[in-house]
Amino acid sequence: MSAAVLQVRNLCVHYDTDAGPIKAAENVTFDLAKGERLGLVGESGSGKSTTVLALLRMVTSPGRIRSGQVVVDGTDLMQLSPEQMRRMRGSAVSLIPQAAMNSLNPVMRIRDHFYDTIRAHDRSMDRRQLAEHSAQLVESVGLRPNVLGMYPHELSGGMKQRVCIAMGICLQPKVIIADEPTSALDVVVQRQVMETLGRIQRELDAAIILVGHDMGLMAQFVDKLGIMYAGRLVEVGPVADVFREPLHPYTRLLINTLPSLDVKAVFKGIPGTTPSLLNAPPGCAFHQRCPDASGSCYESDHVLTEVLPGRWVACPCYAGAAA
Amino acid sequence: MSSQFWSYIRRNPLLLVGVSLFVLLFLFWAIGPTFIDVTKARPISAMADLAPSAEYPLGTDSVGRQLLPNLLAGSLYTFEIGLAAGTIGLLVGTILGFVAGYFGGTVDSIISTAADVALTIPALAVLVVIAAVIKEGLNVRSMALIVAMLAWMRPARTIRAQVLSMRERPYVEIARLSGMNDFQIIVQELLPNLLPYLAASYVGAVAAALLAAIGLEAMGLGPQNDPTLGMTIFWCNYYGALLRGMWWWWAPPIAAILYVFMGLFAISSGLDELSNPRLRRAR
Amino acid sequence: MSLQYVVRRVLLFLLIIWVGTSLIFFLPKLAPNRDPVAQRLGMLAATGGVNSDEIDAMVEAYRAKFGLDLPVWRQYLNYMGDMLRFDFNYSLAMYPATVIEIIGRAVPWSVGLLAVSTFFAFLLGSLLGGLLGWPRTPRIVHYISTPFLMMSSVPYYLLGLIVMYIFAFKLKWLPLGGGSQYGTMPSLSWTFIIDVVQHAILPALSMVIAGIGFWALSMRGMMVTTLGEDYVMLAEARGLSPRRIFFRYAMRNAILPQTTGLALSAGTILSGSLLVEVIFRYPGMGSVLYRAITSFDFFMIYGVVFFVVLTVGLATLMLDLIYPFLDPRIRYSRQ
Amino acid sequence: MTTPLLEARNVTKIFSSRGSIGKKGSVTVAVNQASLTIHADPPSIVAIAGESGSGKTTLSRLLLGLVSPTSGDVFYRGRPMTALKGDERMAFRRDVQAIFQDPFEVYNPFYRVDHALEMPIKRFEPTKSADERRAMIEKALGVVGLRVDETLGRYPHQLSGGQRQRVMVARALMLNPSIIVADEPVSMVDASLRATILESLLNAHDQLAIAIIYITHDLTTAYQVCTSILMMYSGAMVEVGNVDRVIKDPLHPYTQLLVGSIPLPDPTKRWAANVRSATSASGQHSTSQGCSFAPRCPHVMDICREVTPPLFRVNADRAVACYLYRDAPVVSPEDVSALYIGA
Repeated sequence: MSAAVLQVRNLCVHYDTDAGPIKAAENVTFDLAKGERLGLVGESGSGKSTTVLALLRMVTSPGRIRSGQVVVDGTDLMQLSPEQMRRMRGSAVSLIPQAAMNSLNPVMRIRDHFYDTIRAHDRSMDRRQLAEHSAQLVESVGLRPNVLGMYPHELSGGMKQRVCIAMGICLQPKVIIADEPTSALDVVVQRQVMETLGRIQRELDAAIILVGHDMGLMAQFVDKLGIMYAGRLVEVGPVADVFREPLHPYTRLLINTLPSLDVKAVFKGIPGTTPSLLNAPPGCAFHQRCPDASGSCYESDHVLTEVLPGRWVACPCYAGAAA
Repeated sequence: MSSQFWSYIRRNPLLLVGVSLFVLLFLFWAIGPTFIDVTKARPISAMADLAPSAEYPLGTDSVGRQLLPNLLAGSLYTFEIGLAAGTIGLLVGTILGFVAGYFGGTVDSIISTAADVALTIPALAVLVVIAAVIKEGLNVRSMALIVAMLAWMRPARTIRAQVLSMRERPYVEIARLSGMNDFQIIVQELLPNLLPYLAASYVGAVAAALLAAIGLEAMGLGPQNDPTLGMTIFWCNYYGALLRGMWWWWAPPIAAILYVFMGLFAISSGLDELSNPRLRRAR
Repeated sequence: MSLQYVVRRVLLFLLIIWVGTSLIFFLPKLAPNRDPVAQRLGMLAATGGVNSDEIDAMVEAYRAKFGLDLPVWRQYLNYMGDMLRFDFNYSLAMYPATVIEIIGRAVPWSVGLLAVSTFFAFLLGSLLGGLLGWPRTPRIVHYISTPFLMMSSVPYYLLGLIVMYIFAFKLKWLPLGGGSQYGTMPSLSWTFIIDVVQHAILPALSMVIAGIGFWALSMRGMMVTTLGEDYVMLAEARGLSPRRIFFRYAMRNAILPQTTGLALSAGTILSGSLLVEVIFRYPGMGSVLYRAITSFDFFMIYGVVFFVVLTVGLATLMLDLIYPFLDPRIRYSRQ
Repeated sequence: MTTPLLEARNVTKIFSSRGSIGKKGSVTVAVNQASLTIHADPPSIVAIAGESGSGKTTLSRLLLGLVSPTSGDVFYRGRPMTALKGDERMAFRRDVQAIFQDPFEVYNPFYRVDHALEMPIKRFEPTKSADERRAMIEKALGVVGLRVDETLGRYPHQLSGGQRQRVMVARALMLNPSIIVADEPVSMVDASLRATILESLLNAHDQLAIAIIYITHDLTTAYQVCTSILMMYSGAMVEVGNVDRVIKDPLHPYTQLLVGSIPLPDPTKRWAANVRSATSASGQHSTSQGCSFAPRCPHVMDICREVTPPLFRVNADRAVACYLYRDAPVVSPEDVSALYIGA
């Protein structure tokens, strides 16, 4: 595999509460190659949003990044000063947000959002250059340049999301984090926005992390899939392989729950509920709901291990294969 | 429940401070009259213009009122006016707010516009007209009624806005599907959630009523024969107490008013935290 | 900004003026002892004095317009006609000066004091509130601002008495009251301007100190809400500097509801400033009103009240018409 | 034929925000001339599908009597909803129940979850004692697979989203209604917990003979749960019929677009890059005349912009409101239900 543009190692984020720390993300580890599309999927409380914030070093009190490395193109973000980190945001790692409805300042024209973003990193452009560059950007996401003169409330949800995509790529970032970019959109618009995002990402050859809960969207878009459960990454692998032959019991059950247009009136859920991340019991976080749980699952947490080429899983069922 | 209450109070010291200030004040009013002869608050109860002494702990004013009894009676009268006016204002405002917010339509338009207009016209201006006409007949009770007439708008506005946002909540629809009628929905579903807002509005209404009452009195438009705090300030101004260096005359009523307002401020800040769902949910 | 918006706002303004003026007419009618104005006029006529002929003429004119033999609606029409022409009759206490003359002299003082102190209170208060709601603000600012926040609940004029005692009576740094040195004539000379400013400092100070806390409190609340918005989070993710986020994204948006608050509080602020004027014997409408009340000068009281309603009505109208320029969501809504 | 349980006849709902002082009013046609019939015997199980703004939620609220139509009528067991008073109205309220989208907002945050379950019994069966109420509640919770000790006595925020929604299902079932209107019941529930909720809805239909209206934007779950489907676009019904036929072989250009945009959870069946049959809805508003999909439609004809298409009966169990099928006979609103009853 080519050199990873993003390496995340043992990222731990805790939220301090009176009752003790909430381990929102525990030992999150993965690599991302140039131009690769990673899907980070999980249900509510799985730690995917916390991970996104941690990658941008934007976790706020009472949360804090306890340990770990986030290496972008050889630079460990955790070692940077606040000002250096600010310069990395948007230029090395950019974010395409979840709620595009409210992600733009309602009292600023679209144009000024672009100018602000560019000027925060590069003061060399004059107004004309800024205007030209911004116009190119909005055209690249399929909008007309007159959008630049509008205010956010004059745009539809899909148009706002395109503006956010254009803004996310205006500094040609190496890694784009798209946090449920289409969760507020209808399926038709969702498809169009995702196709735009995919095209742009290919043109830039940037790596992308698509965060979400919609397995359908993941199947349509990503190359590699990471499954999160209770703050841990439990399985990572090529998307086709994961869907065809899920390794972790949670992944297997999750894929079983997905409705399809092939079978009717058969419903398979996962019994039980997600464990509390506060004072979590020892052992694998999934052991209470796992049909295959055995001895060691009740005692110690499992580390994400490569059990087959390119396929990582945190489950002892495959411990033998790793050896 | 009570242990929850105490743990909450400990986390919200402002509320505790405010409540304690008022407990002390109530004690002063309750126990004060056994040591202090309130009738001595009338003019010519003593020599005029005396500085504080053992006999007259807060001195006397230019017409011979003893100022300690004056303070005791005055603070009580003033607070009575504020409390009565605030209560009436909140009651009327809450009912109007609920009606406007819940039923909407024309009723809402009328009530909202009336509140907006009444809020824009300075209360003091209207009160001045009323009070000037019936100046001789003013006493503590009529004062409270006059002030109450213009204390309903802010509660009406806040409650209306709250009801408006709550009316569309799914739990109200569930209540309707559960066979509840409008009255039951208002009382059982909406009102409990508004309690923190009502409490905060109450404090605000009392403070606003006090402010209006004291303001009117400072202009001389108050009970001419009752030594309320505002009237005392009027007399200070009238007799030039400040320029004559009679600090014992003007300082105590100011201190008393500051005390009451600080207490109300502390309580309302505390309640603010209570009614802010973001802070409450964090628990 | 749609024409409809302007029309509606102007209609609201007219409604306010109409309601305010009508209240001045009808409220005294509710008084138990018939017409206090007529009583007062009768008293003046009885005492006579230098101008007894003119006073008799005035009483006659009043009776012709508002006599009890006239039906109320006629009296009301006469009254509204007078008000629309700004004809508030003579001052009963300072005859033969007319009410409008006296008010005309007082208005500039009041408006000057009110505008300057409200401007500074709003500006400084909003800035302080913004800082208090901003997580990066050093703790020291919180400690320093606490007294201001507590002072927000205190009536202006009480602060006025306190600052007057300290700075004018004890320390003698500034004049005790009035609008300018006694006996000076208004002119555009530096000495006069400095004199006026010196006299205005204490009344303005008492209004600004209390005002800062008030605006800071509401701004802090708005700031916390604004900082929770997605666009602030995204601004940080876009790599914007904290300074830029503070001013362009947080303050800029939190100030909008503050402006609405300013319009809503205009009446309270004006009432407070009238009382401050009384305390400082400042030659504005507050002092005029105070003198009118103590001397039962009813025409004067009604005239001042009318002007107070007019001032507040105009101020809110102006703020409402400016608001769309601050908030594009209103400016461009559904064109 | 028996009297239908619920019937909407040519209902239109227009929302006009009457401008208060300083605000301009606006007009939205949420539901446009929609007709729909639901039978209790045999109980219907129908999906109303569409995107946001299609009017599906407003239609459901019309059927629940939570809003009243601007024109047209809604009938409950043959009686116009507006005529229901007193006991009749209470009977209707009990008989027609609902489950809403947001499983948190349906709870009054002031009360424990018990309140949501006790309140309807107190209102509908005031003679029941506290013990009898408790027994009813416990039974209903058991039906949806919830443990009493894990549910009762808690505040809504102490339960998980899935638990909260199951309590709402229990609440609806407890009242023995003839119909449950489920408005996006699983769209805010985690994937792993959706199955239980959909399953209990389907069980209610199969075993308790409760009619179901399933309102959703998600065609895959509509396909799984229901036998018939009503597709809505911009307040109007565009395609009606058997769910297998509508989804496997969509006829209306809009349905085709929607089905083609479903992100299937199968990496081997990715969106075909070239099938882009319609332009995006870039904010243009539908005109009052003609088919509201015309501005986006790849097959648009002149007539589409002029006259609103009626439903054409393409075959025994399907009707489409599109002039591409104008050779087929027109279905009158009263006959629409025949397309999806007993199918």
